[in-house]
Amino acid sequence: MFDKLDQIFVTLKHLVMGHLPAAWQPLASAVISIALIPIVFPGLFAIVTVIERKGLGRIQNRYGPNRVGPFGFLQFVADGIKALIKEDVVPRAADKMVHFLAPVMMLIPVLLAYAVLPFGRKMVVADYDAGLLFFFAVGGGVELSVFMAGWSSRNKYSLLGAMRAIAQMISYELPLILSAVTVVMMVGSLNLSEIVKHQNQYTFGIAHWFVFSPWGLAGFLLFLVASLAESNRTPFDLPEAESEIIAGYFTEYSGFKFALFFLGEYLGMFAISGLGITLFLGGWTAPFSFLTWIPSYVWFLSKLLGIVFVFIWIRGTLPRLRMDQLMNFAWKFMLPLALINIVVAGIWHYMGPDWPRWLVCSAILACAYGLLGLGLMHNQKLGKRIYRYAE
Amino acid sequence: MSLFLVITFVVTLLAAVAAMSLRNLVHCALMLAIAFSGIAAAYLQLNAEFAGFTEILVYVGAIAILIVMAILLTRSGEAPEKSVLTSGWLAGVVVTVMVFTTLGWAVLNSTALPPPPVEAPQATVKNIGDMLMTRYILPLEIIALMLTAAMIGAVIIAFKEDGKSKSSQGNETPIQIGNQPEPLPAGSVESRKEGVA
Amino acid sequence: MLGEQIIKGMAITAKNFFGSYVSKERLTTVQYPEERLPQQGNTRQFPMLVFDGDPEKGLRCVACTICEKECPPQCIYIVKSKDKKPDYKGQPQLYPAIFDIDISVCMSCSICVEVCPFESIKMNTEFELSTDDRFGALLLHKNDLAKSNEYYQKLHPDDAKESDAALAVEKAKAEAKVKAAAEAKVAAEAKAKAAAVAAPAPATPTPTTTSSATPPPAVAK
Amino acid sequence: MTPLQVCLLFSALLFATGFAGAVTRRHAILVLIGIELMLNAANVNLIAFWRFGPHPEALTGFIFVLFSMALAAAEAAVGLALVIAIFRHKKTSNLDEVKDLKG
Repeated sequence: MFDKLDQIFVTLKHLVMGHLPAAWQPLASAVISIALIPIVFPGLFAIVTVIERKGLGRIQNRYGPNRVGPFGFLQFVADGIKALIKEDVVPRAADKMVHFLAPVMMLIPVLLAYAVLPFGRKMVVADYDAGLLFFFAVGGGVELSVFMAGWSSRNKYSLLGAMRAIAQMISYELPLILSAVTVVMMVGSLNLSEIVKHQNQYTFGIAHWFVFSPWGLAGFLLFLVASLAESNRTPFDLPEAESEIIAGYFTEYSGFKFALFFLGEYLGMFAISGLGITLFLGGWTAPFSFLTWIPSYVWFLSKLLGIVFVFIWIRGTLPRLRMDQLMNFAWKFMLPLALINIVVAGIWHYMGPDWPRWLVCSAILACAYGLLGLGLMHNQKLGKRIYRYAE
Repeated sequence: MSLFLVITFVVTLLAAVAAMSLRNLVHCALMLAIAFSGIAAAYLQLNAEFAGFTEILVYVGAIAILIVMAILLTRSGEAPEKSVLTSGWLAGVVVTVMVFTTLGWAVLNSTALPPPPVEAPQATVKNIGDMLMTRYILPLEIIALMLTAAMIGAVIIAFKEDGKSKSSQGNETPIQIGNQPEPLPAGSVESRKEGVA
Repeated sequence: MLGEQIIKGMAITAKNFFGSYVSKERLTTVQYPEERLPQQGNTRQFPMLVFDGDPEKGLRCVACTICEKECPPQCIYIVKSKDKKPDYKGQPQLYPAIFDIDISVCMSCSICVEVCPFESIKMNTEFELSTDDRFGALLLHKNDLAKSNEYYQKLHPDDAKESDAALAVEKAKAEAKVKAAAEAKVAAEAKAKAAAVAAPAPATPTPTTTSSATPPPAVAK
Repeated sequence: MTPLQVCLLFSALLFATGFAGAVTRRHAILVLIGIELMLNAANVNLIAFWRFGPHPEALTGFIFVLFSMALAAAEAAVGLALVIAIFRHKKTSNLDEVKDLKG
C-alpha cells in the first residue's frame, strides 16, 4: 500500500496519459511533469513568505501577520493583490526592452534548474546524465539578469547594487561548485538520481547520507553558506540592503515586476536548497530504515522546509556583512576550505572502510578550519571588539 | 534533420548578426549571450549533452558577464559614436564574402562521408571521464597550466599601476582633502586595551 | 574560533522562538481593536466643553474667548451669543453661539484648559475620531464637544475633584455675597424704619423708593 | 543536403558573421566578440563531425570542443584585460586611434 502512496503522482500521470492517443503521449508526459513545477513551487513560495514573517516575528517576541485569513496564512494573497494593483513605474531614461526582460530573464534559469532535481522516487522531470552540471550552468544565467536589471534602470544605485550582487554571486559560485565536486568524486557520476541512489543504503538502520561523514558535513556547511550568498539572503544581502543602496538592482522596479524578482529570489533559494538536500541530505531517502514507509516526496519537502527554516532562523539572527568582509570570507576562507575538503574526500576514499579514516579526515578538517578561521579573524579583526574611548 | 535544429540555427544566426550590428554595446553583449544559448541548444540536439551544458556554464555564465563588465569598465555602455564601422570596412566585407563562398563551396561538393551509425552516439559523462583520464591526460594537464597562466597574466595586465609609471596621460594622484589625521599615540591605545580586556 | 559567536547568537534566537510558544508573557503585543491597554490618568487627546445638567443651559463656557486667543495653532473658533443666560452663580453671562475646534489642527497641548477661568474646557481621551471626510468631519461643533460633568469626573477623577472644589468655593463666595447683600438690605431697611420712627413727620414718602431697589430674587441652583 | 552539410553551412555562416564583425567594427570589445563567435563556429563544426562522423565512440571531436572552450575562456579573459589596459592608457577603445607603438 505504501508503495502506491509513494508513486501516487507517477501513476496519476500515467493515468492521464493513458487517455491520450499514442502520438501525443511523449508530449503529454513532458507537459504534465513540467506543468507541476510552476504550480507547486510558487505555491510553496507563497506559504514560505508567510512562514518567514511569522518566524521572524516569533524570534523577536511578537506575533507576525495574523489578520488576513486563519493565523495570517492568507497574507500572501493580500501581498499578491497589492503587487498587482501597484502602479508599474518605468523610469523615463530606462532602456525599455532590457528593463522589461530582466525579471523574465531572472525566472527562466531558476525554473529551468528545477528540471534536474529528483523530488521523489522516479519523480524527476529530466533525468540528465550530467544533471549537476546542468544545474550550475543554468544557475549562471541569473547573474546576467541581475546585470540587465541593474544597468537598464539607468540609476547609479541600482548599477552599484547590480555590480555588488554579481561580484558576490561569482565569488560564492566557486565554493558552491567545489563543495559539490566532493560528492561527485564519491559517487562517480553527475546524475542526481544516481547520487540519491548512492545514499539510499542503510547500515544499522542509519542512512548513508553524505552529511554523516566528515568531508560531507564540511561540504554541506560550505554548500549551505555559499547558497545563502548565492540567493542573496541575510548575512550576504548587501546588494539589496535597505540601509545601503535602497533596494539594490531592483530599485526602479515596482508593482508586479518587483514581485517577479521577489518570486525569482525565493525560487532560487528553494532550488539551491533542493540541490543541497539531494547532494548531502539524501534527496528523498528516509533517515532511518524503519521510516521508509513515509512517501519519498514527503521526505524531500520536509527537508526543504527544514533548510528554509534554518535560512529564516539565520535571517533573524545574523547582522549583514560588509562588502570587503563578504569578499574576504569567500576568497580567503571558503575557497581554501573547499579545496582542502576535496583533498580530504580523496583521502577518505583511499583509506579503506575502517575507523582510522574518520579520525584522520576530521582532524585535517578541524585544524584547517581552525587555522583558516584564525587567519581570517586575525587580519580581518573579526574577534572581540577593542573599544577606543574618546579622550 | 529535425525542424527544431533548423529553428535553433536560424535563431542563433539572427542573434549573432544582431550582436555584430547593434550600435549600443550592451545590447550587443546580450545578443551574444542569446547566440551562445542558441549554440548550446544546438549541441543538446546533436546529442552532445555535456558540451551543451559546458557551453552554457562557460560562455553564457562567465564570458558574457566578462564582456559586459569590460564594456562598463571602458565606459562604452551608451556612446554610439557617429559611424560604427572602421574606415576600411568595405575591404573587410569583401574578404568575408570570399571566405564564406570558399567555405560554402567546400561544404557543398565535398565527397560524402559514409552514413553515420543508425543510433545516436552516447557521450556519457563516464566515458568522457575515462577518455580524459586515459587518452587525453596530457592535454588536460597543459590546459590546466594554460588556464592558470592566463589568469595570472590577465590580472597582471589589467592591474592598475600605482602612478609611478611615466604614462603619457599620467593618471592623477589622489587629491589630499584636509590634513591627514595624525595616528593615535601608541601608548594610549595599549593602556585602553588592558582596561577593557 | 570562527563561528563561536554565531552559534551563541543562534541559540538565543532559538530560545526566543520556542519560548514564545511556551510562555505567553514573552509576547507583549496587544491585539488593538479587540484588546485595549487601560489609559493612564493624565491621557489627553482633544478638548471638550463641560456642562452641569443640561448641555444647553448648563454649559459652563461664557464665551470669554481667552482660549481662542491663547491657542497656539489657533484651532478654536467662538462666536458670542446676543442674549445672556444665568450661569451656575446665578449671574447672567454670555454663552457661545458657535464653539468649533478643528481637531486636525489641535495639538492637544491643553493650554486652553490652563487659561480657562471658568473650568469649562477640559481634555477628553477620545482618540478614535478618524473619518473618511477630510474637511467637515474633523471640525467638531459645540454639541459634539459638550460633555457632562459626571463624564468628566469619571475621566479624570483627581483633577475633576479639584475643579469641583474650586467651583464649590466660588459658589459659596457668591452665595455669601448674596446673603451679605441681603443682610445689608435688611439692616438698611431696619435703619430706615428706625429713622422713620425717629422722624415720623417728614419721612413719610421715603419707604416707597427703597422697595423698588430690592435685589432680584436668588435663582435656586 | 545531408544533416552534416546543414550543420557545416550553419557554422560557416556563423564564422562569416563573426569574421565580418571582427574585421569591420571599430570598437575593440566588438572585435573580441567577433573572435568568440568564430571560435564557437569552429566548435559547432567539431561537434557536427563527431555526431555525423564514422566513429562517434572515439569522442575525439567532443573532447576537442571541451579543450577549445577552456582555451576560449582564457583568451577572452586575457583579451579583455588587454582592452582595459589600453583603455586606461589611451582613454579610448576605438581601434582606429590606437595606432602609435610608443607607450
